[in-house]
Amino acid sequence: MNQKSVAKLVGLAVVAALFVVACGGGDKTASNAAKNTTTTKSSNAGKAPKTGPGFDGTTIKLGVITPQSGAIGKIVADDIGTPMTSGNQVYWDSVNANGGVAGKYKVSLETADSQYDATVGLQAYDKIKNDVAAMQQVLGTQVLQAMQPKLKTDQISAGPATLDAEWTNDPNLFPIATSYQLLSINGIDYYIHNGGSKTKNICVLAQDDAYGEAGVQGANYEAQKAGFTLKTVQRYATLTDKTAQIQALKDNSCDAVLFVATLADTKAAIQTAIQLNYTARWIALSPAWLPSFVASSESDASFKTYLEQNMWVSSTGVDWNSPVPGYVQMRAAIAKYAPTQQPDPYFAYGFQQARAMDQILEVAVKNGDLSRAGILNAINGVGTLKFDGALPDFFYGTSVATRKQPTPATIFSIVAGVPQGLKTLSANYTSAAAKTFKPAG
Amino acid sequence: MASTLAPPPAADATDPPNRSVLEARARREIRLFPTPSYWVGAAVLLALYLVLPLVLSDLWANVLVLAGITAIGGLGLNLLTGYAGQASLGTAAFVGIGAFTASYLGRATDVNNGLGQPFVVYLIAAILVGAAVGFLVGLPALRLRGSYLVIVTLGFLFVTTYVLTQWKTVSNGNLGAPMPVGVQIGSIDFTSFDVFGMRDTPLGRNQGLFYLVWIFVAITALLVKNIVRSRPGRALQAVRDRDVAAEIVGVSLFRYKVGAFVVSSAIGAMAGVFYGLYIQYLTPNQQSIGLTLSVQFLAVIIVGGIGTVYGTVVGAVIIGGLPTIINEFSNHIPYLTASTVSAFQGIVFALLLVVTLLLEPWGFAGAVRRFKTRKLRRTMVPGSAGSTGATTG
Amino acid sequence: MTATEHAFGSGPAGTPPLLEVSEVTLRFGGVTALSSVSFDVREGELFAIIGPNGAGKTSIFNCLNAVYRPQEGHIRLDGVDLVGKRPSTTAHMGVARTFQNLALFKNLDVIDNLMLGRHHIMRTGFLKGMLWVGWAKREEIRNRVRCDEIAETLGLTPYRRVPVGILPYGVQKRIEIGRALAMEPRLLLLDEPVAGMNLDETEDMARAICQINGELGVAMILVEHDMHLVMDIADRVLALDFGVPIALGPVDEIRDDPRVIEAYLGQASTPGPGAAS
Amino acid sequence: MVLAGVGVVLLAILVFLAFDGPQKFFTLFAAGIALGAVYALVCLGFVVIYRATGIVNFAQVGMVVFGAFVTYNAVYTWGWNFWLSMLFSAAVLAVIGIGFERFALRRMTGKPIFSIILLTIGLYLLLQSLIGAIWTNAKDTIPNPWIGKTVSLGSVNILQVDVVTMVLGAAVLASFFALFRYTKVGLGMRATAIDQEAALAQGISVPGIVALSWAIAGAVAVIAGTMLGSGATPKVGLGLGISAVALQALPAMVIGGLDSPIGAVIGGLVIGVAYEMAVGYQTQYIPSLGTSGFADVLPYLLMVLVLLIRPSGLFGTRDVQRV
Repeated sequence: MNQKSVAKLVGLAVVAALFVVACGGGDKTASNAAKNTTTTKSSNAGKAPKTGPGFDGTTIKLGVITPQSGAIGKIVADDIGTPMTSGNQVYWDSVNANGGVAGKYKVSLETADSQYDATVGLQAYDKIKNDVAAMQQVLGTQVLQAMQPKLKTDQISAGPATLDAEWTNDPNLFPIATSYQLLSINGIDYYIHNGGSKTKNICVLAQDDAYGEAGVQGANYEAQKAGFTLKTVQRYATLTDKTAQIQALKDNSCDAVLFVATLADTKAAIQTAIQLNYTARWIALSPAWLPSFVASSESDASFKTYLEQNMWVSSTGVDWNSPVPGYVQMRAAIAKYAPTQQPDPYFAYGFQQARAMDQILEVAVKNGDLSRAGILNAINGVGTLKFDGALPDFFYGTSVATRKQPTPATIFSIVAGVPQGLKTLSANYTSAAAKTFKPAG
Repeated sequence: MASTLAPPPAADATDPPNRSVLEARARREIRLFPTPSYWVGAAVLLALYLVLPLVLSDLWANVLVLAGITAIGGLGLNLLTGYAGQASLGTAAFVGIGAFTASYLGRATDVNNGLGQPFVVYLIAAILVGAAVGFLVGLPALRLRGSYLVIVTLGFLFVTTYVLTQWKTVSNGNLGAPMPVGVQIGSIDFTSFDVFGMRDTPLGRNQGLFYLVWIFVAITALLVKNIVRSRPGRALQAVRDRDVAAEIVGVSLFRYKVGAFVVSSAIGAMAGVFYGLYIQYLTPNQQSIGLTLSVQFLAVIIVGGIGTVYGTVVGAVIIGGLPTIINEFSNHIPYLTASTVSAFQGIVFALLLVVTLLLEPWGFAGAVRRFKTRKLRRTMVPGSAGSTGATTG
Repeated sequence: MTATEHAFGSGPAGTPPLLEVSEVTLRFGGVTALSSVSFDVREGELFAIIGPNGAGKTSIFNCLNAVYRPQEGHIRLDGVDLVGKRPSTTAHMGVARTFQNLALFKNLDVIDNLMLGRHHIMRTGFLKGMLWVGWAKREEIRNRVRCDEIAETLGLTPYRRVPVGILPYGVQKRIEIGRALAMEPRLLLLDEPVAGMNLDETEDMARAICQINGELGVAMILVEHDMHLVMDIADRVLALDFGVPIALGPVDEIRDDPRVIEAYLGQASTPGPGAAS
Repeated sequence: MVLAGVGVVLLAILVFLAFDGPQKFFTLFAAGIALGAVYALVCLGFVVIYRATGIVNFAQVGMVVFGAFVTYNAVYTWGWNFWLSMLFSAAVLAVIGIGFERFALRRMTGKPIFSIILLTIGLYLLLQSLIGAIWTNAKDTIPNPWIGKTVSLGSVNILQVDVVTMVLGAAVLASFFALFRYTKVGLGMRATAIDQEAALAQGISVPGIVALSWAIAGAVAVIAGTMLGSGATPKVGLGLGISAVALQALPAMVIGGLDSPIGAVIGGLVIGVAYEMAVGYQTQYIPSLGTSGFADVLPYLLMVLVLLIRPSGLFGTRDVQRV
């Protein structure tokens, strides 16, 4: 190849490049989103809602970013992600059977695998974002944190599948349930007024990460408001030996332990307590609980007994067989669309999360705008998210500033044989401290 | 072999080596683009660089941005491992160090006590911090070889995540820290790149980052290439091939082993800055900046080619693109369900690594070089058929 | 042999020696590898060290290169003690070496191996190298030309860009000499340069050694099994036996020294041309 | 000398802590020994391969996890007896080990050491990914005879499964000793470890020895993996937590000396005890080091300390540098 033809080729390439620049490809959705914002205000009710990515005028497509596979992702998927997504799906199946949102717009879910990894999660997001109007579910704190700036840019709303209090402050997110901090506050407070007292030794055993911090923050707040000091706060790195921490709890004669763990560590912690002959009132936050701990036949008998005798779970919601309308509806939907579904707290969460999305979409339809910006606006028009007793109602008001996190937690005891292994001790329990708690900005 | 040492000048039939002829040849040989085909290649790459972000979907732009970041870090690691022969599992640590330095300096002052500095400042700072830490890590390398060094760098990786987690001012501890948001150089905002007003709407963040990251891939590749084609690069390779002999010809092991760590760590930290910009929020733990990430970098240089510059970039694109390709085509691969995709990706990744090491230990570039050497040997060295191949060793 | 006369002429008695080794003792654990070895090498001299296997010849080279650190004694090059220095420093001070079993950088091509010989002469570091244009490029070209000249002298030009690992043994030997020459040494250490060579090759190599010594005036220490070669070209000889110096002096004296003869007859192989090491 | 000093200081710290609160101390000490036994078992597998080939074999980590799952499969899915399952798994992993050697590692002779190490990392990742593809729905523990059972030693309770681990660790060490000392094969293995070429010259079948070493490493990996999967301390159960524990054993191996079986066991115990002590006392005495995580890096810090004093570890053979 001689010099002349090389020069020709280079020239051609550059010309081609400039041509494409002028014609434009790339991120069309950003431009659509931008255009949509400008026209949102002029829309009015009654007419067909404005379309946008993920809404073609008949079907609303929602995204689910959840682990489906991966080294850690698989475990999270099996125990949490899969039942939660199934909860989303069963809810929408029942709504679609009645015509869909506002009786006419069917909803479909598009799931992308995050492998419980922020990098993969971002790619999952980029993969489906152009197809969806909003994110029904984003699971995993690190995955969601990496996604937050993009949600803002793309004007996409998302349902967080973790209970960090900070989600309340993000206008793109619509949390639905009591935060970890409040679960801690209420859990300890319930103990003080039911069997324990302020003079007992109250301690914390927490995972050393963001979730653990949230639990400890709540415990500190409750201690300050109720007027006692935490005897000791023990932390552990996930999947490490907990002998030293449990021994410390024992040495401090802790009567009650707020247990801020995930289900990966619950068994090891309790087995260590049994090994060290240590008995206390364990108040576990909901992520530490898995129904199969007491359901499966091969589980270790001493472990089961210990849980039944010593553990409470501070969570939200009610007994699986509760007569509240929210659960009646859920059980009916399960019977119809997922008859094999076992009672599962994460399924219930996913079901209610879809219910919240439904309420937001209804508002969007009423506003005549099912574009992303329209859905984002609808969050502020929903007023209060209502769950018919399945969860405490969540006051949203007109902006993130007016959102008020629900304060009640439900305290369960553990009973093998009942659905989810959970039996309500006190439904929707709210402590004095919980009413004044404000999540840090 | 015939007469070895310079025979008497009169007996020499050919012309004596003429200085200017030799000089011209030297000039030709050390050129970056010695033949026209290299220029064509460069032009094609330039065209691709300009065009790709305009036509790529967000997903593929994302994948290529990440591949570019891996290429930068991989270039640094290749200098250390491929050229200087010092195996390290610590690359992810430098990515973390770079990312958090950038975060602390670059995030806004009202976000976790950030310092709100511009891109150029936090980029340079991260490079300097990476170089300084690299110096400290390089010191033990003077005494440790092979397996020991691998384990010590693994330990360094764990220590780094620990220190970062404890240093709450910088990393915000367990909660993690947001990375700097905007990237502005002069008046160009790479997160919303408007191609000099030629489009009615600016490009997306992924596409903007593509332009930013890949220009740095090119700069890094050029700098690394310059190092390896000049005196320090030869010294590094000498250390790799025979360290005691290298020392005897005058190569200071201290300067070059530690130097390799310094340069490679600085480049790793630079990759970290871009990783931060890409991921936007980072928590200092094993999951985000751990062994998996380090192995990823090693895989890039193995698959692309140990001890080559362009191979590293090719390797980064292969390793970066493969999972997404598998994911995109997972519907067409029988027996592959949503829950086994990542296991399948893992198997393909591991097999790629193992098979490359077994069949083509010098990776993609090795295959290319093997082809070239075969030609070379045929023309240059008759009678050396029994000797070992150039690409083994 | 003209080289012999030349070498004698260039080292007038009275001037201080280039290299002065005094009372060097080297031990590994309980084994004494060198015991009180003393000798000196004058400017331009061709000095040889002989002795049976395990006599400690290579150990001396390793001490001169600061690879080993003798427990006792001094090694002075131009009055500067080499004991305790880094090996790379000895290169800077003008010591070059070829190895008994070859120590080339086999993944690099011939020119790069020669260029490594010029490492201590060149100045481009990481930063200048990174920037390339200007200084680094000029230095590179300048030294490359010099290496090409050396390659030409040694008949290595056809293999310039071939990785040395795939080249035949004899060529590799020459590359090693070329690398040592590229270092522009004042003292060249040759460790069995003709080991494994046939008669023709040996003669070529001998001619080369004399030429380097004679025309370039480089002082040399030659460690060699081939007694004929040593006797032909060396100026003075040190004979070692199990680390102990047994004789030191001009070739003629050593040839007839009874202790040397005994040490050599003590071992099975008779020294002679072409004796394999 | 320096090493003895460090040892005395560490011992003094232990004695001080023992008097500070005996109950806590001995509980932690017992946990540390239990943890150490697991590390020791993992390290013994590393050591066998290091002696035969001179590389740190990361594939061992994968073999440990994979071995646990194979045992699980036999016990849970096929309902086999626990010991029989473990034996079966040991056979499977021995075959995998020999396969790795025959089809992968053997082809790498003479390649740069980092390439070989990277190959073993590749094999580790391969095994780990295979687990994800094969056992998509595994339980969290291998059913075993000791679930929830403890034995009391004074006031200290020890899990029975930990006792079994310690006994198995001791048994493996003893059989290594017997093998190396009293059998011809063992003699060959020792010769190979010292100098492969010389061993070859003596008529020892080095390839055979290397293959055998891989088989042994596979079998030892199964013991480590199975006990971890059965809930031995640190109670990670059956899952990828096992590979995290196995990786944690690397510093123990360096501390003991890469080629010394007794070093592996002592290194393992040192790291195990140091780990538990760090978790138990660091937040109390040196709170500035953070709420957790220090214990995880302590093994590596100890390792660097030992390397500074003795570059070949406590019991390792010194590496001779050649020109």
